[in-house]
Amino acid sequence: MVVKKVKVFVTLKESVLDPQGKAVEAALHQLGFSGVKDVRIGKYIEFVVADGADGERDIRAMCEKLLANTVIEDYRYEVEEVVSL
Amino acid sequence: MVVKKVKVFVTLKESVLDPQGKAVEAALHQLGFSGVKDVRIGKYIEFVVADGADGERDIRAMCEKLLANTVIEDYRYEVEEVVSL
Amino acid sequence: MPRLSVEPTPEEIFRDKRYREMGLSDQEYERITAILGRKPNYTETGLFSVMWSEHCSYKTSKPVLKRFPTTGPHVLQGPGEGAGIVDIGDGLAVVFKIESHNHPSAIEPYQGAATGVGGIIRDVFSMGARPVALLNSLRFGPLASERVRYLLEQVVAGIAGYGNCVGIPTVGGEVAFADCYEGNPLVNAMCVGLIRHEDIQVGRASGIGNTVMYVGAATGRDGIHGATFASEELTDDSEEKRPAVQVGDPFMEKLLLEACLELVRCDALVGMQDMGAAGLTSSASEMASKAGVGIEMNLDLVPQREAGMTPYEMMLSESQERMLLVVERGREAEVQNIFKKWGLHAVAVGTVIEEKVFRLFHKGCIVAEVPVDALASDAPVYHMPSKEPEAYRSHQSRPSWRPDDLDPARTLYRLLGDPTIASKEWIYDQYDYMVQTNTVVAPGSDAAVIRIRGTKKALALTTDCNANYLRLDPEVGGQIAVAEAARNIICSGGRPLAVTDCLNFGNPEKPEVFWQLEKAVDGMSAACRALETPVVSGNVSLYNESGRRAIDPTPVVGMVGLIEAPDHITTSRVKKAGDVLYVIGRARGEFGGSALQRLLTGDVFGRPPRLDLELEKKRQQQLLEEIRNGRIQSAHDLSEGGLAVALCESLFGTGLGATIRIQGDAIAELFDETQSRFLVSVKPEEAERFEAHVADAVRLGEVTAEPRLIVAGETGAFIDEAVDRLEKAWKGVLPCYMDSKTAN
Amino acid sequence: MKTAVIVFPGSNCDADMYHAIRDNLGQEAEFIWHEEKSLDGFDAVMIPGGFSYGDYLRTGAIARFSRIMPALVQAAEAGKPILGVCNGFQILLEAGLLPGAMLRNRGLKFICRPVELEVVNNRTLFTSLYETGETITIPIAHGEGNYYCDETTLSALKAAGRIVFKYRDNPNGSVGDIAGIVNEKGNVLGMMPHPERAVDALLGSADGLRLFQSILKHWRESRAALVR
Ligand SMILES: Nc1ncnc2c1ncn2[C@@H]1O[C@H](COP(=O)(O)OP(=O)(O)O)[C@@H](O)[C@H]1O
Ligand SMILES: [Mg+2]
Repeated sequence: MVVKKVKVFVTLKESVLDPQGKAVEAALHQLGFSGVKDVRIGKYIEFVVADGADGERDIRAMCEKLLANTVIEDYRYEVEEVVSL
Repeated sequence: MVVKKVKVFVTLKESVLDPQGKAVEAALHQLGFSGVKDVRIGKYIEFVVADGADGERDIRAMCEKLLANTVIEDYRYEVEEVVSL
Repeated sequence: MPRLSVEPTPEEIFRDKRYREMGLSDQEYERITAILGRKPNYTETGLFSVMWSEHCSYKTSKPVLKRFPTTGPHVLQGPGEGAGIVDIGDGLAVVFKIESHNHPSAIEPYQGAATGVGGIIRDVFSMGARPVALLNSLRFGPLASERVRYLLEQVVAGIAGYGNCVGIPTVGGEVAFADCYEGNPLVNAMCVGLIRHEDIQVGRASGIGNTVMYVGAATGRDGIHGATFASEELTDDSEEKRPAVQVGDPFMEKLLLEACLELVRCDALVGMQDMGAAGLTSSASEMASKAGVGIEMNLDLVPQREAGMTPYEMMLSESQERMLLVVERGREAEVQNIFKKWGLHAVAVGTVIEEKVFRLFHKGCIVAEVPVDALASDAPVYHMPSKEPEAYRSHQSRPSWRPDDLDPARTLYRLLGDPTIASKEWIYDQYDYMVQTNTVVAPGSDAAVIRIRGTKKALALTTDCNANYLRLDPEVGGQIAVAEAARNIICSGGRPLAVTDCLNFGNPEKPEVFWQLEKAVDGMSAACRALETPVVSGNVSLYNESGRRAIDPTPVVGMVGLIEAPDHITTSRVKKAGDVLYVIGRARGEFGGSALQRLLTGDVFGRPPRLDLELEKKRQQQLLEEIRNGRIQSAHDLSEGGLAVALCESLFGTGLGATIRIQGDAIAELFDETQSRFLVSVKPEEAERFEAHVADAVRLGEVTAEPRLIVAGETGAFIDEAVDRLEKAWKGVLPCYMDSKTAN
Repeated sequence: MKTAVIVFPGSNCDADMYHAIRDNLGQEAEFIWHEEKSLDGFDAVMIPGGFSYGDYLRTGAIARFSRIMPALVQAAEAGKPILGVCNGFQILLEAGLLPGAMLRNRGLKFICRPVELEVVNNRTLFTSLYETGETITIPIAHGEGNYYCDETTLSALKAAGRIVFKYRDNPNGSVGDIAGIVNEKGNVLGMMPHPERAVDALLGSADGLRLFQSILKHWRESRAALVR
């Protein structure tokens, strides 16, 4: 059977302050990695879907409805590989 | 100046329970996306570093020390693009 | 990921002594062969190894635990079940237990602490009780270490993450910092529940032919051999040996909790037990053994999270949020319906059988068959050699220590800056201590107080242990731990009811450590008898060592008290200017094991303070009577740091001050740690009657509207400080350590 | 007044809300399981705090797809008072009944403590028994109460008097110190602090009780108006 592996990346919109990213950035500096900047923390969601006609549309719908909150987040996805099991 | 954009993906190890993934999978099914399975939720971290000699080693160190909890998480990263500002 | 490694045959297990890597000794292996009349296979060896581990069998601590007093007119359930139960009248009972999760927390502090909380909650609701409060007792190395700060931060986050989500308020606890815990932190969690007498459940598998059902999370390969891991010292390769770390799912726990409490009211339920250490193995074999029956289980039916799990893996997994039920045959559907509402599946996995064996099937074959009692009740018991340590001798013979001249004000600031004494607000602010809206006294006083809805009563809850004293003299230290817990209950207006204890010690195979265990238990037992607080539940955590260094003996005492009426509820904070301050009991100049000694010398040595249990009891009773008579405005026991620290704690947050005059040896009065002392404030119009009743009370001075602490001795004032400056120093300690860094 | 307290899997302040209404306000309350489809017959709806669906993915994200939600939207449109507290507020945001979103607290830690709030607007059905500008003490208990909305929304909220409560000393980083907002119509209030935890002086504060009393007063008045 052919399935798709979907990878979704959800990140805070640029205009939204990312308190976690800021904390991690400060911690990295403290650890001596002083060259690091613009740290942003988001979500990485992986799943598998049975290959179907509506693939892309479904994935977008999942993101819009549930996986991302478009008030504060952007998302993008990759349908990276088609594996057969 | 040349900088690197780093993208780190942190995921739970395979044998480690992912309660979030399970809850999201159930929710997706309820929304009618019944073909979805194996949902796993991880972190996606982006940052920028000044291009330096020790780039790769530093990134690995950051992941090991801070970005991932290697007791339960795996990580991988991409140094995706070299941008000049 | 399917594992390809082939299990060794019974012959190989014997020949290559493979049982040793599971923690079984040669003698134990021989005993198993004798019981079975053959060599055990791999799965069976695994079953024995976990069930005979110290963590499950208490094989070395059992003889010592027998010394605890465990009965009393109000005890409904003593040690041996998921949790102890004590009657509190009105048809209600309080259910409680404490448990350690030390080793998991050393490896993965967030999940280790979280799953510790999850486990103790299940112990309580598996009895049929609704959990109403959580407490915890924590020990870490010095905060100067970055690793220690990381551990503290993550442990607290883990406790918060779990308890907050399940919706049980974390209302109290204690934290101390000392070198001996650097490589081996202690994370003990206590849960308290309420139950109506008729709802009490026991973990029994009665009724031949009844159905064994599995509910909750699916079984994964996590935590395999966790019980064995908990029964060994932490070494450098602990990281490697570590079983796959268990991740807690508090949401699942909440669903399980609600479903199980609904199930308790359904009479199809025969018995219920949570799958804690040694998961399916211990829950099934213990339930069968207690009921004098056997259990057959078909492992193909066990919900599995990963593909290709072997019987060994399933039986030894310690995946969280799972329960085992025994249900009347034919009524499985009723049970399933209850769980379905909560989105959970209850799956029939086995049957209660007459023959007292534990028999497991997998893919049509019998994969294990062992007598249930051999696993559960008949595990070996060891009487370990015990030897008085050198160090004890030398502490006993040391001349008593007292500080040279010191500046009292400066000393007070330094004591307030000791992380063990400093405000724990940074910690408890992260705990939802108010959910369920019963928390009358939140963290920050002596004991926490929660009201019992529908009655006039309230519960006072505390955990205590000053290991500095135990290090010098485990017997006296053990007594003090119990007495101090009782003082905290008394100061809150409650009558101490009973104790749950968590015995955190080093490797008991060392005669000196075993001696400490014996002595501590003797001391605790004596105090429990004197104060009429039987031990109704508890937990033992041995092998707390790293780098061959054992922790100080740390038997944490969790105590529950009953407050009869809302107006008995008392806090440690002073209430009103003009109230009279008293200290009950005079200082005897005892500095051994004190916070001051540690501060000034960097060590503790000599003899700890003496404890006179008669006197303790008398003062506790008198104080409680005075509280009930409505004469006491505030009450606070003197503990670490002595009277000076207690005065500060009673003033902080009130906007008030105090002016007091010390008679006699001011340094001893202010800073020593003589036992059985209390700081109280009394309404002026009641002062005379109070003095008449409490003969040991010494008038100190009074509460003032001006927020200054003024302490004068016979030769003039030697502390004159603004209370808010003192408070800032005390409050700033943990934030200063913790918020300046931030890893992860 | 008959009040529905909606229960989601993972709600954990449902009983607290229920008791506040029954024992302290003295009105009828009933738990409504998230799989129900109707809220008919209820005069007000409470969405309690807790961790619906474990707060997995995002707070409130999964709960907003519950079966009860269409009925909730209907009740909102019908002008019934709806109060979402903490997780309830988060659910209202995810469901789009209120604007904005929640971020993690600025300090990244869960915070539980009583805080001082300013009553910014007492001309709502939820706050009529407070004074505008009054300071009240109500506990918070959340890890993600850092309210966010864009500039335009913020100005609109301000202009329309829809910011109902503000923190005196912002604990979590919320935009404009916002602790609670109402919808345009004024009948849906979302707030992070827990008024149901402040209904009994024995537990530290009774300042939250007037919020429930305000709802009751509104209900009585509108019923009287109907009868007239
Ligand atoms: N780990 C903790 N969790 C919750 N509350 C804590 C914790 N540690 C300390 N506290 C609270 O802080 C207060 C002071 O603790 P402690 O110094 O141990 O008091 P005492 O000496 O009276 O036992 C108590 O109310 C206690 O419940
Ligand atoms: Mg105390």
